[in-house]
Amino acid sequence: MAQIMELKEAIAENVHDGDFMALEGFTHLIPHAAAHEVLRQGYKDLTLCRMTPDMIYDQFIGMGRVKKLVFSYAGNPGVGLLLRFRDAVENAWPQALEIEEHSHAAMANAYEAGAAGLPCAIFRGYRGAELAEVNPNIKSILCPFTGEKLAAVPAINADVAIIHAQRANRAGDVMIEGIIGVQKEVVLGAKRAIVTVEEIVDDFGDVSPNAVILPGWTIDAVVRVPGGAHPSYAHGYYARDNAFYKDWDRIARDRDTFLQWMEEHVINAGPDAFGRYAGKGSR
Amino acid sequence: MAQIMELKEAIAENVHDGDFMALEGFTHLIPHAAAHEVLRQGYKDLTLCRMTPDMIYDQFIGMGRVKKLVFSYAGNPGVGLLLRFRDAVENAWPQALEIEEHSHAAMANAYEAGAAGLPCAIFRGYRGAELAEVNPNIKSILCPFTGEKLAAVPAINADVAIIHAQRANRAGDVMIEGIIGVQKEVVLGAKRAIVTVEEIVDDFGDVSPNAVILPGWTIDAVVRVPGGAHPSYAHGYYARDNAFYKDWDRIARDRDTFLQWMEEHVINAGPDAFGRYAGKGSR
Amino acid sequence: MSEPTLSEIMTVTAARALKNTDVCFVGIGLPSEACNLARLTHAPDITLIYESGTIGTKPRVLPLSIGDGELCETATTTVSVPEMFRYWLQGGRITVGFLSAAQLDRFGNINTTVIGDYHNPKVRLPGGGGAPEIATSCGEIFITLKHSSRAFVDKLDFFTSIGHGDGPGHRARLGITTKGPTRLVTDLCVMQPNPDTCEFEVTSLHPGVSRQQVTEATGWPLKFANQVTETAAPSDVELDALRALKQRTAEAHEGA
Amino acid sequence: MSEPTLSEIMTVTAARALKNTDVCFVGIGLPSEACNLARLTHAPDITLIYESGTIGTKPRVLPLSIGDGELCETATTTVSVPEMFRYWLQGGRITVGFLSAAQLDRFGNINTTVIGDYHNPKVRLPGGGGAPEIATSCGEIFITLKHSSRAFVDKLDFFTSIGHGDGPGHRARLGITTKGPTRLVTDLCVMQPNPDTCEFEVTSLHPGVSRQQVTEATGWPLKFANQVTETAAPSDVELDALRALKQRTAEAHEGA
Repeated sequence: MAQIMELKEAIAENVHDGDFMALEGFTHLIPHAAAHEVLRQGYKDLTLCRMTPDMIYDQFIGMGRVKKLVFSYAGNPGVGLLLRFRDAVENAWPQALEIEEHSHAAMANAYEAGAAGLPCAIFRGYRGAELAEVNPNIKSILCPFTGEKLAAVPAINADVAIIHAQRANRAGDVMIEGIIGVQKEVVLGAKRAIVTVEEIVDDFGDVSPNAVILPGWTIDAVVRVPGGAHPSYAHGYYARDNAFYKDWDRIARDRDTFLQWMEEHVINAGPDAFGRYAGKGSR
Repeated sequence: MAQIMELKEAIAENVHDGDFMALEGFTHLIPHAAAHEVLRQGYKDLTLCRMTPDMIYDQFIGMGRVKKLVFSYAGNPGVGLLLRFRDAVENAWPQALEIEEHSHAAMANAYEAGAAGLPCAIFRGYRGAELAEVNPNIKSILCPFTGEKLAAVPAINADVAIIHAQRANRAGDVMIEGIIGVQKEVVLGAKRAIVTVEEIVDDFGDVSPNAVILPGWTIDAVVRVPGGAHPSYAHGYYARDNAFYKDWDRIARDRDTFLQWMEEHVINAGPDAFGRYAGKGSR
Repeated sequence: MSEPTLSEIMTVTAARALKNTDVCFVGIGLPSEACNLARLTHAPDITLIYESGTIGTKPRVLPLSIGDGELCETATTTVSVPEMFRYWLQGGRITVGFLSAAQLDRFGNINTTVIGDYHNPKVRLPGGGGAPEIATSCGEIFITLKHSSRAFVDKLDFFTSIGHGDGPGHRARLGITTKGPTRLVTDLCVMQPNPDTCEFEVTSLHPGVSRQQVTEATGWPLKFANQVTETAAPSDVELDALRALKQRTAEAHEGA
Repeated sequence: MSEPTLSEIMTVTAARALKNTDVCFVGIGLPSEACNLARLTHAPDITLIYESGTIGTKPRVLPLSIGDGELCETATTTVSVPEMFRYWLQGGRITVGFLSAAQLDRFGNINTTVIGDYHNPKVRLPGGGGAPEIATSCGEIFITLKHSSRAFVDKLDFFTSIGHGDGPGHRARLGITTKGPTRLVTDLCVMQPNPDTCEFEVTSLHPGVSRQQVTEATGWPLKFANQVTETAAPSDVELDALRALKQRTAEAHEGA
């Protein structure tokens, strides 16, 4: 049952060293503020799972908190490579990084299977793709009706899932709108779930009966963090800060620049820093 | 690409004798007007597929149009048994009826697999259930990661799907709201799809970006039939006619009463007969 | 207020088995009546889920079907039917599945498919619907139906959904990890599975009901628990809530 | 209007390959530019789909990422990512997948994963993302990228997604029923697979480009079709639309 609480407390209660952790949001609603709090609290040996590790995991990797990364596209979307990730894979800096790499289709299906309580997902995939030869977690089954060979991957069930959403109500129900990615799946598939939101409202008002809503009893902690997705965005609240994504390429290129930036903007900052990016109704 | 057309023409162009046909709508938005037009045009030897055959298929069965029925719950929900279906199964009246029977979970998964272009669906089901012994289309696979035995059923891909929805726009995009059942899945899984709607509007206005919308290019024919779901209902338009569902028990109990009712209300009627049940905004 | 009928005692007693924190997958008919009564009395925050996709629904009147508009209009959210069966039922999120039956055996196995032979039935019933997977995916199962020797049979004509199968260990052998039927409420008594044999035995008799009455209405050699209590009578609050609910429902269904 | 650059000819030529009736799965970068140009010129009704879940999107400016807000705000509908990959891509509803590449071989196989050894890479690239299944699920594949011998290689370092594999019949042997890459547009030429060998060969040269220039920018022994035409130059309308799109995009991304 969702407790409405402060970010510090939500992370402290639900994250542990060595956790299998998934921070999701497909370009949209990436939980940057929550990620920063996890970094501040110093958790390490994490196995991080995310379709697009992106800037948010580049920070964990560059800070040496990640043992293993499960992913399907490790770029800075539209900008270029993910430079702290590169440094870890190519040079083991600041430490070696174990990787489990999939295609988007595989991970989307694996999250779906995780939410559905199945041990694995099947799909028509990986045909002629070399990943199937380097990742032992890609197997296959034969359709018992047609004999067709289909790819199989294990379901994703994180120890803790963290997402960002637009709104929660007082009961802790969470509503998500726009590019909804795998938000529902990662929460329903996880043992524990934290949701940061732009606003907590009395009720959602006159929304569609089919609005994407996670009932409060599927969530452990709901935290109000206005602007908490920045530099990602919140549909209906504020736009993606594309200029910042471009700038990340410069920040992450050099180890010292990166560490200084992290010290100043993450380690010595707090969730309030995100407040200035919040903006109801702006794009 | 959806053509906006008249009901008569939509059915004539897309339905054929012997088709594997699925008219869906889980209690809500059942396409009764379209079903009546199919009956009027006299198609026979149909294989009918539907989770809850309900009154709508009771009519096809009683009129002798059905060769085979694929289903998971053949009752008059909340009222009792489905009497024309019973008469066909128990007494082969007016003709023998072949059946393929599943659980709801199996059929929901099979529709999902049909939409997803897979040959089969897997799920944790049918454990200790005798249906698995009488239905050869229930098989199993072993999870290649855990060894767990999971049930498998073939995907459902109808020759023609028919659904009812609230609204279409001029481009033939269709919007569905409320209890959405397997509407999206049956359309995306079918070779051809017909959608009857309460209204055709210029645009959907300010709806959620995640509203359930089937783009026009996934549909063959869109037909305006106000009240076309009666005695089922259309969320936001008119309520379920529960009294009529109760009355169906009386109508369908006797073969002659049934045939007379069909003659009067279906064979010698037209889609306009549904207009009087339409009602924007009423429940 | 008039005395409660046995039917009313059945519904009230079934409702009492539900907790405020339960997430309940609701079958239509008697289960729906009991679940909504629980919500309107001691369990206001109970989450009721109907297989039509409606989650956290709070209908003012009882739905006739599993997908009446009222269920959607009062729900927290409404999802597609595939999502309902995949994420919510199979996902293991349901604490209690509440079922009824046409035939039931001593192990809580259920038949709602046929009377007679499957391929040549005497009476063709509706079939399982959601029951086969409800019976295995929910944390535990409550069953409610009226007592009669036609319903409480020695041997099922068809095995629609599993209860305790042929007894201890059967569920586990099939890879089922949930509890199965833990409580059966009829219009005569409450029954619970014997911890050693898994066979349903009477644990409480409704006020004024005799052992003989129950035994005669049961098609198998009925057993009674070592301690058989009397079912606590419905309170005025419960009875009032139930009668008002049924009254509202009758009016709404006539007026439709 | 100033003369078109080779980059502009590339985008215009890539855009022309798309039809008004196509349903196109759009990769970010050059493919997105070409697809939106097609939509803004000769193919106003083309359906553009981005893997973020946005279906029928009509962005006013080019998105920087695959999930910019503009894509959702202008879409017919936005679905979840699992639904996107299951119902829309795997469901066989896409006529054209439009990809780019880091490395490409003569059979249109693509590498976007690593330069060097997978387990000990010289350069770790982003990886496949949606490409492995886009390459096999779409009706056909168009590819666009700039010509260079570093990109057009004799042998891929990693086989991220399949084109024609090792030649005729390879896709069929893997159970793939779609066409694979049918068209490759670079900043120097247009290439199409030879119907007998499946090897990409030059079918048209952009205005002012010589055979030698293309051969030198290609890392495998390049072949030319029997008939090599000159790529039709961009029209003023096309060029105008492209330049305005890029101008709007630059302004929007700076201002963000």
